[in-house]
Amino acid sequence: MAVETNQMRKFLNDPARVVKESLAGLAAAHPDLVRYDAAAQIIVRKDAPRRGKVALISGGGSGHEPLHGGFVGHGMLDAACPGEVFTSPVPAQMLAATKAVDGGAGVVHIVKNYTGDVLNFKLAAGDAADEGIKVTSIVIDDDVAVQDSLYTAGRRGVGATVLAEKIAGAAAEGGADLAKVTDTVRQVNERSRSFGVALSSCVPPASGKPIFELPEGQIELGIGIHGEPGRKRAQLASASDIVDVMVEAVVSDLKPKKGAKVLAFVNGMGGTPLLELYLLYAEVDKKLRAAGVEPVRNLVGSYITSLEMAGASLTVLELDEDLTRFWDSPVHTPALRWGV
Amino acid sequence: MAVETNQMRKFLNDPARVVKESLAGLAAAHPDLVRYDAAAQIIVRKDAPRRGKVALISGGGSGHEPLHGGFVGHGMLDAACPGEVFTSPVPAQMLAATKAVDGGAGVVHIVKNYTGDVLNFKLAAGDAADEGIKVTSIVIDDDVAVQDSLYTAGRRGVGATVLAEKIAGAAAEGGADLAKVTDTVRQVNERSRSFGVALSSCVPPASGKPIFELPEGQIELGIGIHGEPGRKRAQLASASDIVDVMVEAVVSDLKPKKGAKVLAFVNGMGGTPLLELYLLYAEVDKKLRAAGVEPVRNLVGSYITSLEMAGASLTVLELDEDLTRFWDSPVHTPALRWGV
Amino acid sequence: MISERVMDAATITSWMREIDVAVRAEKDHLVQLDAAIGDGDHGTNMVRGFEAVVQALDADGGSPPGKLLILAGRTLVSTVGGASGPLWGSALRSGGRVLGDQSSFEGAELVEVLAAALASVKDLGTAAVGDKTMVDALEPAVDALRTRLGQGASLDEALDAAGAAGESGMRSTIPLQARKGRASYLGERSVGHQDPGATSTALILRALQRAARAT
Amino acid sequence: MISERVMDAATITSWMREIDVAVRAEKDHLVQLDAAIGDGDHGTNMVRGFEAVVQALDADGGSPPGKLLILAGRTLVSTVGGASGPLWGSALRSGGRVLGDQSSFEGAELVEVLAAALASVKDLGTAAVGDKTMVDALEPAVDALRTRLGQGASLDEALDAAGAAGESGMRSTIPLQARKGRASYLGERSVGHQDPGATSTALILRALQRAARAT
Ligand SMILES: Nc1ncnc2c1ncn2[C@@H]1O[C@H](COP(=O)(O)OP(=O)(O)O)[C@@H](O)[C@H]1O
Ligand SMILES: Nc1ncnc2c1ncn2[C@@H]1O[C@H](COP(=O)(O)OP(=O)(O)O)[C@@H](O)[C@H]1O
Ligand SMILES: [Mg+2]
Ligand SMILES: [Mg+2]
Ligand SMILES: [Mg+2]
Ligand SMILES: [Mg+2]
Repeated sequence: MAVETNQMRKFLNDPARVVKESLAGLAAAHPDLVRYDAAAQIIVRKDAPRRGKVALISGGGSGHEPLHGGFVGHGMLDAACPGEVFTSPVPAQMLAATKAVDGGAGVVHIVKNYTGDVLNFKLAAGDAADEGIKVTSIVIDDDVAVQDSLYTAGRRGVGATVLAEKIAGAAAEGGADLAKVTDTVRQVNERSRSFGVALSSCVPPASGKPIFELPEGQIELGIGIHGEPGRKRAQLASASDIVDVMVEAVVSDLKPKKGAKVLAFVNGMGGTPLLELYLLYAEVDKKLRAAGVEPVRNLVGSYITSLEMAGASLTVLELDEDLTRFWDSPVHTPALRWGV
Repeated sequence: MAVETNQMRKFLNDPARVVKESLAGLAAAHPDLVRYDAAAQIIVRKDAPRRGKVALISGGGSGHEPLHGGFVGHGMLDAACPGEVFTSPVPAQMLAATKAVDGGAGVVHIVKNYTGDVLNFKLAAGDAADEGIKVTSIVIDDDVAVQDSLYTAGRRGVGATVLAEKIAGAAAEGGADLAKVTDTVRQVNERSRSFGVALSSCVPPASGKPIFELPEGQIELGIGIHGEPGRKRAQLASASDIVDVMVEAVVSDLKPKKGAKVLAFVNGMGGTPLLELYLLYAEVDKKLRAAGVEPVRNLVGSYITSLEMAGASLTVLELDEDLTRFWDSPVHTPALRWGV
Repeated sequence: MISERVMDAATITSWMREIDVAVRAEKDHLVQLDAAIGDGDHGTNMVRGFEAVVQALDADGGSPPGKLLILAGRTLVSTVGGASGPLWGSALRSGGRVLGDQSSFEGAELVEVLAAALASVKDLGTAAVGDKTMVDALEPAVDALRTRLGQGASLDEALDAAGAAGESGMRSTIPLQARKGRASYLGERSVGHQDPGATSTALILRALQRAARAT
Repeated sequence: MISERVMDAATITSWMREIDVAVRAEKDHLVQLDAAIGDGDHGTNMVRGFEAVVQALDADGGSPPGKLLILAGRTLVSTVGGASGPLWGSALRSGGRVLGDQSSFEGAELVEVLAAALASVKDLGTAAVGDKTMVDALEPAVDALRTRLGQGASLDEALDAAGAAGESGMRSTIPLQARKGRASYLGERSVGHQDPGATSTALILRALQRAARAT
């Protein structure tokens, strides 16, 4: 029963069909929440379009699950456009998604800041405008590991994407208009900072090889979410020391108000057990308090991943009353659910 | 910032303190749901004991997170007793948990069928009886990979544990008495079967070495949840072929009624990305229907794991009206939440 | 002037076929280059795109060369994704627009086609020479083609010079620190690696030379 | 009879210390054996348990040997977990009960202690010789001790025979297919591996010989 193509510790049939088959499974598991438009390769909220509601869509390369397909549903995204693994989707997907969810109140594109995502969403927004749909686009760029936007493609969009989708999704569900929803995405992005580390790379199904090799006892600091190496490699340290680096990187850039209430998001990259993520959270909670901010909300789990990469990221969002209320609002998606 | 002890692609401070530090993190992240009794090393539902409510506790080795600590809360467990990684807890933990949650209506011990768990829970039940607490114990043994209980320690307890905790937890929350809650656990166990496969082993923090080495292109069939090798090793096949094996193993043993409504639980072992789990679910859904049963409920995700093992298991539970209603009832725990 | 060889729809089709063959042959190499400083998909992206382009052109019933370029560009945009999809897609569309409906074109017009393609890449991606992108291969190639044709070289000679300029531009990316695209996230760690997009661009330029020679 | 050497609380303390040293020295080996057919924690479990036993005995203020064994057993139960914790814990507790409050004991009573320990393991674990467990080492050792003492051997000679019988019982597990414990899940794949629990049992028996000799 061996197949030639499957020599890489992965459950798949044909590397070229991994994304499509997985999306079909997502829809089969959650028919009450989403439908899968296979021709357009998009995941659409079951009851879309909702007349008068501002719609949110996002998308990007696959391999970051549950992002984005797992966040389609009540109180979060109206559609997701998944590209091939680690490859941004094409404008046709975004246009199809935009048209599928537009309820007349406009559509917000949540775009992670990667050249591919930005360019493809830009072309799609142009196409959508040609069809008379009001579209706004917000680029998420919360990753403090990428320092200087003059000499780089700018900060990557990472953990804040999840928070923006949840929080702006709640605003939209609550009836906010296009300007308000757009501004909510922008606010979440502006008030969030992230930093990621990796203990291994990962194997994209198409190539079947790890993107890089990280010897045991080493850590990549300042990684993104594409299994790529980070800003620098160092000796693997204790969880406490690693969290020191993460908290310092995030807090020194965010510069939260003294005593600020924050949401602390400890995210797993896919191959890190929950046992370790909660151990990291214990350190994060302690060190954020020591840094003078108060984690009043948190999210711990693997929500924006790099396939089976071993690693974790910290995202800190400085909350205010509105953002807290939107965070607490009901959400019902395959991957995030409360209040319903 | 390197530490001598940390050479194994894991976030930790001291291998001997991994479990304790992780439990502290769980409690720090979910203070509204649980508290951590560090002296007894148990996770207890925040509002325990609840007068007049039958209480449920479970426990076992750590490394299976979110099981069991992540399932403590409204509508599920009242306490969890986590042992060291892959080592069953000691009777003192179970006794402390039993005393902490007893609301006078009795306590159900949900025990996975491993010699260590069974023996330690047996001693604990004796101790609890000595203290005048009504305790019933149900041993979960749903793993069809272990065939013959005359020549083995009997079937292992795997995926059905999660379902039993949820479903019996709902019964208890709804006011069922000790006999009814106990019987609900027993029913879930009797109507469930599981089968697991692995594409890699995992590294327990205490030893720092993989339990076994599985070359790429090979698969272990019939694994449990302790990173151990399975019943046999084979050439890695397509996801479709692997699911054929899983569905056949489970269905031929469960022998569900023609047209039976079932709950299909596709569980990740910790190191398998959601992308692949949903791809597996697509196959499972298709093949269960072809086998003449109807998956009317499902659960897809990493809920009973082996640290960062790459692998997956399938659990099928033949539902009836009661079990379906209990499954649908509200639950609010760190890892499973709906309806609240 | 010997450079006044005439190109037409068949040249475009043959160019796209040559690219398809070339990126397929170099797929693993492109993946490897992209794995070192990007995300390891550039080879797969280019193969997926040009496979679709060849299919689209095969299905086309006799459009003029400009329209074929536009069709190729649209196909890239709708199948590749990533950074390279919209960049090369827009490039070919812009290049195609230069030719309008004319059924054939000569060297001087080819310069305009490639110049428009380059302008489109720079406009969309805001990269300049030295940023360690495909622009480092494309811009010197366009310059070389224009210069050599202006000096009276044959089309083949000029395209050979363009190919060589593209390859040397490609190699010039090795010591550079990336300022655009994914590689820029690596900061100094991007130094010492050849840019995958510049590498595929060099392949695309050599494919053009072969296609024009075969016309 | 030379076997009438007298043992006391110091013998028990020294036995536990000897076990602590032995399982610490063999920890990695025990982990390796358990990784092959179990879950790789047996070495860690034994070390954690006997470290705690030694600490508990150190803190004890002059209890008689039987009470020390009970304390040791209770400590194992409350620190080890796994299968080996309750099994060895109950074993030592049952063994200790045989000695009641007496302050010293002789060879014949040691046989009863070990026989009670064995009975407790078999009762709790329902394993018989041949199931590939610690019983395969413990049962022949108890038999050998009883037999040799009955034949008039010295305590040291008899304990040496018990140690040898434990070791040969340990080796006898290699060709067996496990029918108890985790290794039984492996079915035929358990064949060809030495049982970790039988291996630590052999260590425990040799530790007893050293402790008794030192008395
Ligand atoms: N802003 C840009 N301008 C021009 N070329 C770019 C730009 N960003 C990236 N590139 C080119 O794209 C190449 C990467 O393409 P590809 O791997 O297909 O897309 P992605 O980076 O989205 O995975 C880079 O090697 C570089 O040559
Ligand atoms: N039912 C049983 N009866 C006797 N000994 C057993 C039984 N089950 C397991 N054992 C012994 O326990 C040993 C394993 O102990 P250990 O690794 O500490 O616990 P666990 O199997 O829970 O991880 C086995 O090698 C075997 O000798
Ligand atoms: Mg990419
Ligand atoms: Mg164990
Ligand atoms: Mg790339
Ligand atoms: Mg063990």
